[in-house]
Amino acid sequence: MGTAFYIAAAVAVLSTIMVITRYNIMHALLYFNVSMLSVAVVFYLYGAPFMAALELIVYAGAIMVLIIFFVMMLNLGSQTAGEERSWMTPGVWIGPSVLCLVLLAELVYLMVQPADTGAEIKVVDPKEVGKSLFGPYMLAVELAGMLLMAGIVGAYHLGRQKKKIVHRFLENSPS
Amino acid sequence: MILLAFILFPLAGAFLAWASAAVNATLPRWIALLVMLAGLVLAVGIWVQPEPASLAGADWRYVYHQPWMPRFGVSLSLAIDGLSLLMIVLTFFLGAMAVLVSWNEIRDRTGFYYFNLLFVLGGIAGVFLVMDLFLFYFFWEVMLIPMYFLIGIWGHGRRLYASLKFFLFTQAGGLLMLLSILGLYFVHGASTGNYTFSYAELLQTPMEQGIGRWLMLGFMAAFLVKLPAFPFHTWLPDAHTEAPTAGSVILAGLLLKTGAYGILRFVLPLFPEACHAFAQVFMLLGAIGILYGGQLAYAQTDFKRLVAYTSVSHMGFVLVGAFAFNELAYQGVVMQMITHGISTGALFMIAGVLYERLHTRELEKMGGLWAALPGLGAITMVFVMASLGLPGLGNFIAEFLILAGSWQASPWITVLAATGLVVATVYSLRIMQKVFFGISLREFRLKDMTVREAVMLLPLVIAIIWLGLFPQRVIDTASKAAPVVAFQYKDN
Amino acid sequence: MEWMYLVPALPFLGALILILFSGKIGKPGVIAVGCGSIGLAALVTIVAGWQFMQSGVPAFSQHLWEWLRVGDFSIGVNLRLDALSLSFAFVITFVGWLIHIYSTGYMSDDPDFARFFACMNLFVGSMLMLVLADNLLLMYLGWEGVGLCSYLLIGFWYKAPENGAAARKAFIVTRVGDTAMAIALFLLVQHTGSLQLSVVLERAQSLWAAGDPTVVWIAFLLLGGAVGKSAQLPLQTWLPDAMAGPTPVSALIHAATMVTAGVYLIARTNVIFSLAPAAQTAVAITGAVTLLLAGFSAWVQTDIKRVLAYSTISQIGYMFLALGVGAWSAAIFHFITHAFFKALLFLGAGAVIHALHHEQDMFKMGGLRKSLPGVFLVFLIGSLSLAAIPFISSGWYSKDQIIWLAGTAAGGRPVYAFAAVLGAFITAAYTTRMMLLVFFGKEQTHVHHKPGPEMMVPLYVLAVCSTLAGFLELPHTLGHFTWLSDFLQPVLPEVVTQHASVAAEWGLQTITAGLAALAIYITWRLLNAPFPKEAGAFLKSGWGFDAAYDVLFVQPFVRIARLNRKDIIDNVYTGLAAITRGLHRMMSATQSGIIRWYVLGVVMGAVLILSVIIWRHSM
Amino acid sequence: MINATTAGLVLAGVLFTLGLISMLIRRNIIFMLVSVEIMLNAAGLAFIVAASRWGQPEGQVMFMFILAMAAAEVSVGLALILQLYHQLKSLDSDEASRMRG
Repeated sequence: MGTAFYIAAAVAVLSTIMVITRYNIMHALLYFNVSMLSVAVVFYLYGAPFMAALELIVYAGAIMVLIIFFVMMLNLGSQTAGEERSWMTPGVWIGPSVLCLVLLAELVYLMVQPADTGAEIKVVDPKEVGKSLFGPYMLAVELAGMLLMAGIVGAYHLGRQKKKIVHRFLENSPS
Repeated sequence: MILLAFILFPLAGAFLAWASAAVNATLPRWIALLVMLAGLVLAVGIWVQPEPASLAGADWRYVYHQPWMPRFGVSLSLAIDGLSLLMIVLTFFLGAMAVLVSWNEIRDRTGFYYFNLLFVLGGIAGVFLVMDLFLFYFFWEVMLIPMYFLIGIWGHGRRLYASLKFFLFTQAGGLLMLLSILGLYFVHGASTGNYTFSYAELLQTPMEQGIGRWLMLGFMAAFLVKLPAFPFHTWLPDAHTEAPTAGSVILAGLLLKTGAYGILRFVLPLFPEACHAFAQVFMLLGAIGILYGGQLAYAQTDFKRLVAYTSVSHMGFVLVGAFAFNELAYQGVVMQMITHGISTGALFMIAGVLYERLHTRELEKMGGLWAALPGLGAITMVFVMASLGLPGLGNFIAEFLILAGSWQASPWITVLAATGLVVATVYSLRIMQKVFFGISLREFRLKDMTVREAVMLLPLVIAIIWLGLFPQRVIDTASKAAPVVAFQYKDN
Repeated sequence: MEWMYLVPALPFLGALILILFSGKIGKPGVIAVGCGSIGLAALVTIVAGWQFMQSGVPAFSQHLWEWLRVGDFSIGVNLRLDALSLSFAFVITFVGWLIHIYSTGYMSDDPDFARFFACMNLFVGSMLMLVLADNLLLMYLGWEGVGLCSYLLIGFWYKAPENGAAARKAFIVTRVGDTAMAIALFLLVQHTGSLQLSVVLERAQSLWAAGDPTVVWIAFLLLGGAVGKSAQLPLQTWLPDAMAGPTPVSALIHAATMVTAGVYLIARTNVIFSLAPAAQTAVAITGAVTLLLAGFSAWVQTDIKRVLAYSTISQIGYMFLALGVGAWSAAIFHFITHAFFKALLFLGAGAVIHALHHEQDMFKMGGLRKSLPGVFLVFLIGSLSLAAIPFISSGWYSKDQIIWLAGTAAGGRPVYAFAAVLGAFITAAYTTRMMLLVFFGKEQTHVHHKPGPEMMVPLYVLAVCSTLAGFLELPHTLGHFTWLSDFLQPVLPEVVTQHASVAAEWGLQTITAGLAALAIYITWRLLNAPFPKEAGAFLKSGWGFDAAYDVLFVQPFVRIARLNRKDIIDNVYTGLAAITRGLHRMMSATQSGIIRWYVLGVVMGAVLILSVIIWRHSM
Repeated sequence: MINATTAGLVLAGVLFTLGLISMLIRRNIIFMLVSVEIMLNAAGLAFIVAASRWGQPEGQVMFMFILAMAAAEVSVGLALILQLYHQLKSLDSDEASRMRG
């Protein structure tokens, strides 16, 4: 494994740790973006350049930006930081952390166990991916499309705010 | 047809009473009383009638048979013999008393109350008459649910707790019995190819020893709970204490008897081998119940609770006698079923009468009532003495026959059970002392018995004395229904 | 004799009328019904007895109706008149009638006059049922019936809790004995298939050899019933407390009739006891020990009725001793004389108590010789009988016979005779003490009202009877007149004596009389001598039996009852319910709605599953 | 030296665990949403690693599905959070533990 992987991995882990320890949500989200970028590097190193690109575009680009705009819209940044700080006492986080670390230890133990030797990184062509997407996984793609459609409709429906809250000047209107 | 009338009278009367409440709130009680008296007249009519000569050799006096679901071997099959007849007479007799007891006690929702009362009685009559195990289970449940309402709606303080406990206990036992009924159905069907619930055909079911024992225990689970026998008795004090007076009378006088009846009618003839195998165990349970119930009765301070525990004690005798397998004990068991129904029912009525006057059931708050209520005191004395088994009253005949019979089966258990007579003396006399004797806490200005109370208590006094002096009539009636199969069974 | 059923029926009828119509007939009506029915019963008894004696048949029985029949086992409501039951029935009706008459005076102020007579009549009826029954089950009916009446009458003044306690004690203690007797009946049913007396006794002789374990068991269990009813060791403790009842009750039930039911039972079943020598010896020993223990207790009592109660226990001890040695008719003889003189003493004591406004403590009496001369006279006659003063008292004839036969009868032993003589000495001592304390010395309580004729006439009649009754039997030394034992011959076997001689009997009589005189002298001299306090208290409490039973039986039962008031078995079921409820609460606590808990659950599940996988993997 | 597949999977495991920890210790709903994203991302990484181990396209296909799902989830999730925020005036997830309108 190359140095590049280790650097990217270290950046990913560190930035994720920063994500989960920040009180200010904006900081956390920015760290999460960093984490995502370094994961994209890892993808690239594992012979999946197209996926790395998607990671950047969709995850780091679209999804994160959506959340960031959402937070900015509600204007939460510094306002909830104090609240977050008061919730985050050692009593709260030590127990779950230990439990999760046990889980991690078990996972790692199992991953290391088989000692698989003959493994080299094989590059998978995006073309292959495309072929199988629209070949055997056609149905799944269509389902994913429906999922996204449902997401859009759902988001629209749920996100539609009552008029009297948003448009205060229309409060007295009959509708 | 006459047999169907015994079941349909109360059931039809139940709906009629419910509907009539809309017209007048006092109408349901008259309907209920009339229905009960009509049934009583009918039943006594059959009883006093000499047995038809043509039936002299047959087991059943009347039989009614109508196929219902032939595909599953279920039929509407009713039959009456001496044992059933006695139980039916008792049912309608105590049923009439129960109506009289509730005359003024129940003031709200009278229509629904008498509906439930009559429905319970109809279910009980059904249990005593049906000769089809499927229907038997049906009526077993029919009498359970209205009783649940009677306790749960018109009961005293902890009525919900008591009614739920009653329901859970009996239901648990009943479900085990259902399993056994189905087991018997399939065992019989598998060995003979004839799948039927008919009692007469199931009688000669060949079965393996192990299966027979398990099926018997399933039946016994229901009957022991209902009886109630020693470790399963704890629902009874709560149910008795919290139930309205009529509910207690029916519980003690009739519902408990269905357990005893079930043992005599179903368990002994169907599973003679298994009964002999477990006889000692059940007799011991009965004897323990006698002593344990007596001890608890002595410890109580609530009148109805005390009487409830005496029921546990007295029904222990039934268990001892039923598994002694001889005619003496069998006749004693039948007598005990009747006399306990009368004497304990009467004690509950007296508790109700006292409650109407004093608004308490606490023995500690009574005392010295003889001066105020001499008539009631004398009647109470009769039933207290019946409860401790004074000769000349019916209970003595029952207990003597049971013990004399069980002595031949198991002397040591009989000695244990006979010790119960001493314990019975201890707790029975305590009732008199606490209620009627001793110092009165305040000047009671109470009315002695009203006419209605005299009308409902005096027949019971006469009945218990009649049973004590002239029991032969009952013995003759019951003798043919004895489960002879179980008596004659011999271990190989 | 055809009217024999009237003997028990009349008192029952009287009781029924008194219960149902007590409010309507008024006091004169109550007296008429109460005394009249018993008087008629006495009359019928005498007539029937006369006819019976004329007829010469050994036994006459009357079938009323079939009580119960199950298979081959059949019991009828049958009455049986023979010499034994006639003797008892005569005493019961006659003495009962006198006591009824007496009671009209004694109870005249009581508001519950009618209830008293109803219970008394019920008692007389039950007692007659007991002695006239021709089968053991009917006898058991009477046996329990008299127990009930005893309970009702001891607790007659129900307002005082201690009276109720005494009444319940009497019922419960005798019930212990009754249960033993019931078990004896079960054994008899099992082995002889019947409870008819004639059948049972006949079959017993063919079924069992002497000393057969079964028959010994039966005899011991019957003895259990007898000691309960007759207040013998070890069930004697109820009788002294039973004195809580009105005095006529004590006279009738707890002196003359009911307490001798045990004697009747053993005499009735003498065949069984003859077949069981061990049980018969036990009867004798019970009697001997009881008569001594009760005699000593009587010696230190302060309550006049308790003196008489212990004296009754002691005298019945004599009867048991007689039965135990095989002197059956001697026991019956003593029963008859005792019924007269003890009823006389109780009624006399009642007259004194009545006159002194319900004062029962002898130390608060005294000097009543002058103020109540009539009572003094009859009480003296009774006391002479009790103390067995030779020649002039009936008690001497009967007791002397027992003392003599205790040593010489078939089952007799010198030690029994010694105990009987010692008992006679104590009897004389406590009788003298009672007489001196009550009627002599200085007057301490003023006499309120003197007893009227309705009380005095029965006393005089009883006084005459308790003098004359002794002449039914005369000892060898005085002409050997044996009318009573001849009369009882068909029922009770003749007494077999061994190495007996008239000279020895003379000697024994002299010794007894001398000891009685000595006892009177000593008591007179040492009346107020100090007595060791602890010993006195111990004797007064009846040798600590009450305390022992309290610790052994009553306290444990009450303690268990107190501990187990809520039914521990119920805890199993409520425990089951509590476990279910607890599980429910635990389960529903996990459904908190807080997502993090759910995630935590998922994590824990994952950890668990992976642990299992790893564990399996490393195996 | 540890081989590539193992290294990648361990990295995925670490990231997943971190997301899980965050999920467990946060009460802010937006943080929880982010934690879910972290875990989804880690899962995607595992798929990519597996795809490169076997040289098969299926792993990457799965990643694309995950991506689509994450996008839908975030859009719906944010809309829900918006509603909750208006209802409860708070982002505390514990506030939403009762099923009350």
